[in-house]
Order: sequence, then structure tokens, then C-alpha cells
Amino acid sequence: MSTETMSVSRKYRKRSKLGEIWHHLKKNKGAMTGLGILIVMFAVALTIDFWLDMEKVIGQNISQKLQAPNSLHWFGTDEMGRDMFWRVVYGSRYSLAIGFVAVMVSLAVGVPLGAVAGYYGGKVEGLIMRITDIFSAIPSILMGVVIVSILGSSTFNLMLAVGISSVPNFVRITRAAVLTVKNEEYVEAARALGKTDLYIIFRHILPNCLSPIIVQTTLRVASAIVSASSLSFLGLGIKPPSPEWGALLTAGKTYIRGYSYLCLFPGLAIMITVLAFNMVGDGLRDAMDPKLKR
Amino acid sequence: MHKYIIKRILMLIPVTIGVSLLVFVMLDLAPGTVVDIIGGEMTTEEIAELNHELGYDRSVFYRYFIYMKGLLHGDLGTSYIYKVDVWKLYMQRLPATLQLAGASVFLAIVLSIPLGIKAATKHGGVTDNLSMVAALLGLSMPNFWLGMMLIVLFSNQLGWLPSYGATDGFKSLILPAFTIGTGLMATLTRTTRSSMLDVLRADYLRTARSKGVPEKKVVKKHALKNALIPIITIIGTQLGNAVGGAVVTENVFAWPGVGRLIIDAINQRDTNTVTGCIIMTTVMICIIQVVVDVVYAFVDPRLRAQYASAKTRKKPEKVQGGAAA
Amino acid sequence: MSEVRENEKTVDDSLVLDIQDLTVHYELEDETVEAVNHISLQLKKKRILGLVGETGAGKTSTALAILNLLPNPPGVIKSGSIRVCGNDMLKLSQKELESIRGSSISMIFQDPMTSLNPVYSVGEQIAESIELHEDCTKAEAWEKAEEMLQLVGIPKERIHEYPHQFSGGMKQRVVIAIALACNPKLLLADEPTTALDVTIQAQVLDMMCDLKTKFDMAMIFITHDLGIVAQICDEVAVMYAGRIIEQGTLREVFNHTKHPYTEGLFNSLPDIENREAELQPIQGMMPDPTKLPEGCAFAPRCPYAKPECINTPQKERSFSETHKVLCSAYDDPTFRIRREEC
Amino acid sequence: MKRSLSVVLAALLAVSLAGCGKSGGSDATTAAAGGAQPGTEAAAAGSEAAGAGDSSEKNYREHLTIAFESQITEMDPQGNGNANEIHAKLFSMTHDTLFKYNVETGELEPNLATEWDWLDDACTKLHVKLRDDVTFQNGNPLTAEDVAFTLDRVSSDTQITNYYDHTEVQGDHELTIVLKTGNVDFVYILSRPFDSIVNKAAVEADPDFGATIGTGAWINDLDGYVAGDTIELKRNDNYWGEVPKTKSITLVYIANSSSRLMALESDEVQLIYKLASTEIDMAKGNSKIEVKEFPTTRLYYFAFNTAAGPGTDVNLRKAVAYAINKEDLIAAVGDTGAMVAESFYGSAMAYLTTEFDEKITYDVEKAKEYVAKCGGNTSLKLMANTGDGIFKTMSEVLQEQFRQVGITLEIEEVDSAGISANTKYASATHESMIYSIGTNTWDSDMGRLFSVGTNSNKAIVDDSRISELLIEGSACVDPEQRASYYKEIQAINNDQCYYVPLYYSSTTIAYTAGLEGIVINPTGYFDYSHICLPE
Repeated sequence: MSTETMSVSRKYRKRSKLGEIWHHLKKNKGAMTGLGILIVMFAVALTIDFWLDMEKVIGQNISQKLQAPNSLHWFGTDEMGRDMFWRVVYGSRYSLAIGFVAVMVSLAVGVPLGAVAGYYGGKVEGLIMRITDIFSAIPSILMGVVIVSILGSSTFNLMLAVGISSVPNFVRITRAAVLTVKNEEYVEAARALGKTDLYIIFRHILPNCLSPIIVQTTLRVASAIVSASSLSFLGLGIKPPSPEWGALLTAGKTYIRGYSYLCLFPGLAIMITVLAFNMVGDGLRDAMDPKLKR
Repeated sequence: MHKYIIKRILMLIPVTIGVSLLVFVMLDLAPGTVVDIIGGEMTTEEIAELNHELGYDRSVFYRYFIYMKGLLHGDLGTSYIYKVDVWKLYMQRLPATLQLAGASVFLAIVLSIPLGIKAATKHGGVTDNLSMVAALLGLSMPNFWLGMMLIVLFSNQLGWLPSYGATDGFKSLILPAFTIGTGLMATLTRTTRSSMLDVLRADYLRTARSKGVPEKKVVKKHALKNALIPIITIIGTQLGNAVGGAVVTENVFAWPGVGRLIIDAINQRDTNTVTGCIIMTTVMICIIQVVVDVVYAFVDPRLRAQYASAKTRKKPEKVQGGAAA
Repeated sequence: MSEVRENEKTVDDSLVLDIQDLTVHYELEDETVEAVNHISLQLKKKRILGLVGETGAGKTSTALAILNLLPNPPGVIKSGSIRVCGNDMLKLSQKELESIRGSSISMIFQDPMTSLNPVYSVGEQIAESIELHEDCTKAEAWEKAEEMLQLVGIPKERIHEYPHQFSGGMKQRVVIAIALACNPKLLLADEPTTALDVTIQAQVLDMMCDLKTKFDMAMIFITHDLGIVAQICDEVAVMYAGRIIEQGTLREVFNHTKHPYTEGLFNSLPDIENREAELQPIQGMMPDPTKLPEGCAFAPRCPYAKPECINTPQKERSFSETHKVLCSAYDDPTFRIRREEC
Repeated sequence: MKRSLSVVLAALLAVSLAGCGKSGGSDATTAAAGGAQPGTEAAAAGSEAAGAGDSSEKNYREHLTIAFESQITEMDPQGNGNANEIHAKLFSMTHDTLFKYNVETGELEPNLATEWDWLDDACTKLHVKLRDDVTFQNGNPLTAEDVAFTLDRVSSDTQITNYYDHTEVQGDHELTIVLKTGNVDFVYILSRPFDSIVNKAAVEADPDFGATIGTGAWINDLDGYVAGDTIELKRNDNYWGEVPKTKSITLVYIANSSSRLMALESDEVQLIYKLASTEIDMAKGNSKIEVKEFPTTRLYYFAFNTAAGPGTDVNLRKAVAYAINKEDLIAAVGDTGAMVAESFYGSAMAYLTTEFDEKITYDVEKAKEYVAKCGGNTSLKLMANTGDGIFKTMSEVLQEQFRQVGITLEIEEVDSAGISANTKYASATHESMIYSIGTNTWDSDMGRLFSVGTNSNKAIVDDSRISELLIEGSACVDPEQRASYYKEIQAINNDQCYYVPLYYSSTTIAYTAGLEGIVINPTGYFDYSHICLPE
């Protein structure tokens, strides 16, 4: 066994850390598939305004309503005769944006809090962790209702709602990661050199906690997309006629008996996106955690 | 151990105070009050009177104070909407929620742990790859969507299973339990697998093998018990989530559980019901956590020692698995 | 098993262990680590062989291969045969292997901190082995476990305690108790004292030697500590980059060192008599085990190396019936290493 | 002339029912007021048919379950916030009203009251005589005290409180109801299930649940009550009228219409209300299920906030009125039986008119003309409860239709509490909204939507002429005079477009084939008291 570890560590020296991660990620078929899907989706989401006539997405044609999938309308049409294919495609914009911004929000709030809690310990930690407990006891739907109600229903507020409800997650993960490195020698050394706590946290501790946080981020983007669609499934969400996937599902819910394709495709879209994020997240975790190397 | 449990329970107090305050403030910030819901056709004066009666003419903190005074006497308040004790309301809904939580967790334990073990021991094999793909799919499916699709398939098309409510006993439990269980199964399979993979590398398994312990026993006895901690953590967390009511799933299946009660109460701005139920949920989660910790102690003698000293509690924080909706 | 015997030449009954031409590779995703390369070893009853070498020389891999316990994947035994008390370990069924492991042959691992299962009491772990291999009841097994515990110097009252309640030295005693529980004929001790304090080391070593005599075992003692080897071993094999480059009796290897690497090892030891003398470490690093040269792997670090050393396949050279060396320098009959010159 | 439309409606209904029913005899579902008197037409129809065909006792299923589409939160007829169709269905089973409205004839019939008459021309004093053989479910006899107590305790219902003053009790079974403001329709108002009589002694003994005790055919079994989910009803064997054939009924709440239908298909429930449009054909294809579609008096409308914001501009209001294609709207919502509403008025009310000087129909050009007059202020916010699929669809269709004429509609999503809170008369913050109201059969009911200060006045209308007309109209006994008042109100709204009427919805019930005794009412005040399922 010792031979093996040695050889691996020797290999490490040849590449930069990023290169090393990429090297391992490249070999992970799942992760690359996921990455491929995401790249395509991002490309579509970013450019769709340039090549797709909005009329196709929001234009109604009541006489064409509720058509089953056919060669003209690949995913069928909804109760207002809008083409579901383009609505689902256009919806990628919202879902991706929501996933990312929401997680950025929770990162921005959760990581510093978790780092402070883990680093200082004692009463500060107790306080932060109790507040975290309190927040995680609130159903995210209530959080959603309140935030969307107070600030109005908009895409950003939905992101905020989803983001805030996953803050506790990041606090816990970061704290746990900080706890494992805060007694490392290099931290002690920095402390002995009289560096400020803030400097130590940002220069020495956080960079060494990155991998669980990065992995968690990818996986959280996935769950943020699901949470956002759950919120809009329960009737809180994005302003019509924006075709967010959760909203499409809600609309389709009424027609699930006779026209289940109205629910099938947006659901599949959510699933594929989330799957892609999860695959990349898993791949990153494997690539970043040398313990799990095969 | 006792000390530790008492400490855990004492910790409930600040959390309860915080949670209820947060709920009060949040519901106060949301537009509309319960008076708007029930006072549809009332005149302005009558509404004013009702506002006064329910304390809506004073600040949210006043109402919170009144509520907490009641809570001190063990009173969870009375629902404005149903005019029933929140305690009674909660207890009416709890069995359905527990049933669902129990069934889904049971399903997950029975299916996922063996699968996860198999995947780990035959690492890289067909079972491993298939089960990991399945688990990823399970993780990636939005709960409510899966529920809807299951309804379409099993209730609409095949007509095998009921689609709503808890009226048909075991049969009506299957679909919602499976819906909630899928995510849990996925997480649990992954956790079991990765935890087992960690453990399977451990030196003490080599020791066990070197003394001639049959491979099956190495896995089932020596490895599994060591891998159990993260597995139990996940089960505990999920059970905790589930007793809070699987909001969306309960909604899809019209399941008369706590989650739907809370959602209805939120929509009706029934502050007492929302607060009472969330407090009870917090308490339930705490109980589950304590039980989980006790189970930890049974499984791992090192943790037992830690609880005994009760000073530095270091909960195993190793939680894996991704999206939990 | 009988088939196997027929095919082979006569088996020397006194041999507890007979390794022929063993090669172990770790086949990783994009490269192959050649951990053990064509080694042959024999060990007679009641003898102690010291297997010496740097970290990564392939000692542990050899030991694991003997138990047929190489982690697979990535470990693969590419060639060779391993006979323990006449049984070919590489050809036995899983079940037969399990019945041999722990009873005829057992192993003590390097790190006592991690080699005990933290969730079972030490008693359970000792008794388990006894229950598996001996026809006895649970109670009897526990009784024997108590005995074993006392034998390794731990009060039997502690039998229900868990590994985390023991110190490192005590843990290693427990590991030894587990290994010896079923009276094995061959004990593989993989650096059993490396992780311990020096004082504890001595105690454990003494105990092992005592027990060895008591149980009439043969033992392979893997270490990189030449001092220990001198203390307890009858024979010595020096490994470098997966090959045994020199083997012989203790006296042969220590007093008539032939291989430049072995010499280097001795030179890098502090000299108690001459404290002023500077240590002479071997220059350079172990070669990359994924890219071993055709010829001598030690050549790049060898003070005597000639250019052709690295490319010419080596031949084993016997200096006595027991003393064998792997070094091309001896093609030149006048070649002597410095240690021998003085 | 009076009530002509409601008669037409009822006739239409009967036709549709007859069309659906297989053989007249077995189909006892009728639009008549069953149970008004022991053995009135409707209830009798079923039993007579049964009796005629077979003289021996018919067997009926002992237990039935009815699935409701929304929660029953209140079991007290005079409780807060219960004035909707769902609660009406419960109260008509557990309680009784003084009078009963017969949908077929459009006439009031005696119920707990045996006779009544106005003592004055201004319609402020109503003299009522009660039955003397009625007891509450707790055994107490019904007295005039109970009626007075019931009316006195109404607090959350402006339809009563705007008119009712006090009651003079004259002996055990006689009383006079005195009104503040005269209202001919007050007797009709009292026929609503929310004005069912409760027992004074019971309520005083148990303020929380005493009011669940009524004189009705069904006893609310509180032991089986799961708040917000199920209500268990037991047969009242001492009922003063015809005792139901079914022993017990469970009311359950199933929010999702597909789930309701599936529950019906699997015989978990025997009666459901409201199918999604897409499910109607599916249900009709099932021989074990009978489906009835019928128009209702529920009016969907678009309301401006005419007190503030862009809605104060009559040009914008007109532009909107012309921009809406109601047929498309109905098609998108999928309400196949819906009727376009041309006047903002109840469909079953006597004085509905559609003859206006300026007939407003879908006309893009006209709409654009009015948009041009708006001076550039053509953006509007629409508040909608998008948790409700119908409003969500409607708001999106309107958004698109408005876009066609150059009006930008921004949709504000709120939940139902948010709607109520944001559209209160005194503190409305909406610019416009879509909403619906279940209109009753009496004309003065429209007062709810136009009275200053009433929260159901969602357009925040403060039109002095309309206020005048409302007061005149409610106290007027002369039909022609009344007609002119109410038609003028409609004309003013048509002119000003405070409210834009959209359509009258239709609805569906579906039940296990063979189920008898459902009494349908387009206002939604069904009576399920006598449902039974022969086996």
C-alpha cells in the first residue's frame, strides 16, 4: 500500500493542483457527461435571447391548445397554445440563474459565519450554531412565502429565499471543515507570527477548507434548483409569463390526467439539470479528495 | 449520558424561543393576517374588534409575549381558524406524518443499506455502477414531480394504488412513502457506499482477514458496524426532516400530515398553529437527535466515552450525499 | 491440493515458507507499480528472518502476498508461488485460505493504532480468531482469550475494554495476542515496533522473542532497523525496489556484507563508539517504482556503479549456500566493497 | 317576469340533467329544493320511484364519503369567514334555515318557518311563525329565542349586519325581525345556509363547538373531526323532516381535482364536486360514474382600483374592457360550460340586462383607440392569486391580450391572504385584480360589490348614484321600479367599466352511478342531506 501512496504523491508534483483536479475529473465519465450537459445548457441560456423570438415562448394561440407532442410542437402545447418545447428550453435560463445566485447568496452568508464559528469556538460558536438551528427549523416554504411576500415576487427574491434557506447547510459544512484544519501546524505558526485572526481565517484556513465547500456548492446548486421549483410549485415564484420549470409543472398539474406530458418534460428538464450538477459535484469530490482515489 | 441528554434538552429552550419569535415576526411581515382570511364579509368596525380580540392591533412582540406566556404553561395556543387547541391539531396529524416518515425510512433502510454495501464491496462492478446511477437519478428527481408521475402511472394508468389521502391503509401509504423514500434511498445508498468504501480500506479489516475471518463476516460484522455512524446520521437527519412533514409530498398526495397542516396554516396566517407545529417539530427533531446520539453510543464505544465525559461533545459531522429536497 | 503437490518437486518438510519467483504489481489506472520483482525466499521452522529495506522497498507487499491478502485491485500477483507449510497460497480456494490465515500463519501489522477494530472489545477480537479456528465454545474461546491477554502482559480484567482505552504499546500487545491466539507456525511481523516508543519497543520485542520460543514459530520480521535485526534474527534479506538484493544468515549479511546498498545501510547508522564520525547517508532517492530499469535499480545511487549496471539484467550470485547477492559488480572477480576491505 | 331568468336557468339545468340521466325514474338528482318539507318533490321523487318499482324496502349503502375541493375550517354557521359554497354544503346538512329557496320555481318555501309576511311597505318588519315540532340535536326544542339569538350573533356578514337591527320575540314560536334599512330580499338572504338556526343554550354552554348543534338531518360527530381534513356526520334519527337513508357520511378534503376523481373511480368516495375540464370526458367514459355539468352563478371579473393609480383613468378602463377576448379566456381556462358575462350582474338575478347604449365586446381597434387617449400611461399591475390555477391562467391570457393592444400588464403574485389584505376598501394597494364572486339570486346582493366601505367592493367604487340606487332598490317592492334601479346600476358600470365582467363559470359534480338525492343549486348552496346509494 505504501508503494501506491508514494507513487501517487510523486505524481502530484508534476501538475498544479488545479491541473491535478482536472486530470482526475477528465477521466470521470459521469462528471464529463454532466459538464457537457451543463456547458450546452449554459450556452443556450446565455445566447437564447439572440436567436429565439420571444413570441415563440410567450405567444399564445388558444386554438392550438393542449396538443400532444407532435412534429411541429415537440413537447406539445399548453392550455394557452404555447409551445412547450421552447418554454422548457427558455426556462433553463431561470433555473440555472436561480441555482447559481441562490447558492452564491448562501455561500456569501454561510461560509464566513461557519468559519468564524469554527475558528473562535466557545460562545461565538454556540451563538452562531443556535441561530443556525433556529433557521433550519423554519420550513423553507415559510421563508419563501415571507421573503417573496415582503419583497415582492421576482426572480431575485426567489433566489434570495432559496439561498437563505440553505445558509445553515454552508455554516455547518464550513464549520466542520474549519475545525479539522484550525489546529494544523501552519495555523499555529501563523498565530505565533502574530497574524490577525481575519488574516489567518482568509489566508490559511479557508483555502484549506475549499474542497468540501466547492463540492457542497455544486451539489447545492442542484438542490437549489429543486427547492426553487418546489417553491414555485406551491405557487410562489416567478412572474408570468416567464417559463420557469417549477411554474410549468404547477401549470401542468391541473392537466396531469389527460395531458401528462405537460408535467413530464419540465420535470425531466429539472431532473437532467440536477443530475448534471450532481455528476459534476461527485466528480469534483472524487477528484479533490485523494483519499477516495482508486 | 444523562447529563448529556439533559443538556440537549436544555438547548431546546433557546431554540424554541428563537424559532417562535422568528415565526411570529415572519408571519407578521407577510401580507395579510388571519383576520383578513376570516373577516371576508365583515364591516370595518367588526374587523377592528376582531383585530383587538386577537391582538392584531398591538405589536407583534406583544402577541409573541402573550403566546410565550401560554407556552410557559404548556399551552401551544389555539388555532384562530379551526378554534381547536394546536396541541390537539398537531396530535391529530402526527400519526399520519409518522406513518409516512417511518415507512419511507424503513423502505430506505431495507433497500439502501444492502445495496450500498454491495456497491462498496464490488467497487467498480455492475451493481456499483448501476446503483450509483440509480441513486444519482433518485437524488436528481424533484420529489413532487416523482409523486405526480407515480400517480399518473400507478393510479391513473394501472389503477393499482390510491392516489390520495391515508384512507386505504397500507395501500395508500405505498406511493407517498416511495416518493419520499426515493431521495432518502438515494442518499442512503450513496452514504452507505462511501462510508463502507472508507472503512473497507481500514487496517483493522486487514487484521480481521489475516486472522481468517470469512469475507462475508469481515464486511457484515467488522466493516458495517464501523460504517454505521454516517449512515445513522443520515437516517436521523432524514427522519427529522420527515417528522417536520414532507410538505410538498403531503401536498401532492393530500396526505393529512403535519406538513400540510403547517402549509395551510401559513396560507391562512394562523400564527398560533404555525408556531405551535414548528415548536413541536423542533422538539421531535431534538428527540430524534437524542435517540440518534444514544444509538451512536451503542455503535461506537469511543462516542460512548465522549458522552460520559459530556464536556466536549463532538458530534460526528461526516455527512455525505448531495441534494436533499 | 494433492494435485499441486504432484506437480511440484519434492517439498522440503522443514520449510515453513517457500517463495519462488514472486512478482507483485499494483496496476493503477494509467501506470503499473512494480512493487515486488521476482523474489525467492525460504524459511525453515523456528527461524526468524529479518526483511530489511527502505520504505517502499516492497516488504509489506511481500508479506501481504504471503497471506494472499493484497488489496485487489490494484494489487496483482503476476507470477510465482508461495507455499506456507506446504500449501500453495495462490491456488487455495477462498475458504481454504480463510482456514489457514490466523491458524497456520498470521500477521502483526505496522500500526497498532489502526489495526484494531475500534467498535469491538479486545476480548471479542481475540476470541473471534479462536472461535474461527478451534473447535470450541464461545466461553472457552473467551477463556483462551483471557489467557492470551495475560500472556502478552495485559491484566485479564481489561478484556472487555475497547481499543481506544489502550495505549499504543498495549494495543500492539493485543494485536500480538490476536496473531498468536491460534498458535501459528509462521508469524509475519510487519514493523511491529516502529510506531512505538523506544522503551516500549524493547519490551514488545522481548516479549515477541519469548513467545516465539514458546510457540515454536517461524517468523518474518519486517523492519528497517538493523539494530533490531541484529538482536533477534537468524537470517536477513535486504530488499531494494522490489528485489531481494542480498540474503543470508545474520552473520553473513552483517559481517560479510556484499551488496553496495547493504553497505550504504550500515554506513548510515550512527556509530556509538565513534560519535564524532559523520553519518554517510545514501545519496539520492529510491527510483520510481513505475519505471524500474532493466538492470540494477540501485545503480543511480551506487558509488561503485558502472554505466552498464543500469541496463544489464542482473544475475544472482551465491557466496555460500545461504548467502546470495544481486549485483553485477561481482562479474569482476576482484571487486570488493569498501566495508569488506577494511 | 320576476325570477324569469332563474327559471330559465333551472329549466336548462333540468334538461341537461335529464339528458345525462339514464332513466328518469332512477335518477333522483333534481334541481328542486329537497327536504324543504317532509317529502317534498325532490326527495319524494326518488323514494316514490323506488316505491313504485318495488314495494319492499330498498337497501342503501350505510356509509358514504364526499370529497370537498377546499377545507372546511368552520362548523359554526355564523362563524367567521365561512360564507362560501363549501361551508354552505355542510350547514345545509347539519342545520336548517327559516326558509328554503326553490331553484325550479324561484320561490321561497317554508322550512323552520311556516309562514311570514312584511308588516310594512318599507320592508323593515318581518313577522315569522315557526314550526312547533322541531328539536335540536341536543334535544332542546326550537323556539323564537333561538332564532333571535342566531340573528343577533351574526357579526361577520355584512349582508345581515347592514340591514338587521333586532328581533322581537312573541311567544315560543312567533317573532318579528326588525331591520335598520328596508330590504325586500331579506327573506332570501335568510334562506342562505349561513343563517341556519343554532341553539342558544348549546352555544352558551360551549362557545367553541355549541353552534355545531343544529336541527338538521345530520349530526356533526366531533369525535371524528380532524381539523382541516375530515368531518364525520351521523344521521339524526330524530330529524323533524324525512330521515336520511344513509347512516353516516364522511366529508374529506382533497385539494387536487385529479385526486378527487381517482378517489371516486376507486370508490373511496362517492361524490365529488368540480372536475377539471380535462377530466370531464374521462369521467364520462366511466360507466360506474355519473357526471353532471351545469352553469353556476359564479361571476369572474376584472376589477380596477378606481380610487387610485392608473385605474382612475376611464379610458384605460375602457381600453381594457375592449381588449379582453372572453371566449379565448374561457377556452384557455378550459371551462367548456362557461357563459360569457356581458353585464356585471348575477346571472340568476331578475333584473339582469345586456342592453346598453355602448355595447362592449372584444374589439382590438376600439381598445387601441382608448389606449391612444390614455396619454402614454398604459402599464398596469394585476394582482392575482396565482396559487389558484384558474387565476394564473387567466392572468397570463390577459397579459397576452393586453399586449396585443399596447397595454403592459405586470402580474403581482400573492396568495389568498395577500389578496384580502391588499384589496381592503380602506387600504387597497392593488391597481387591478381578477377575482370571482358567487352571486346570489336576489338583486340587492349586488350591493356587496358596490357599497362604499365594503371589502368585497374590489373596484373601490365610490359612485354616489350607484349608492343611491342600491338603497332605493333594496327597499322597493314595485317590480318595475326595482328593475329600473338595478338596470341603471348595470348601465353605469358598463359606462364606467369599474368592473369588467368576464364569465359565469360552469361546474361539474360526479358521483357513483345510482347515487340519489343530490339537490343542485347554481349558487353552490347544494343540499346533500338526502343522498343515498341503493345497493
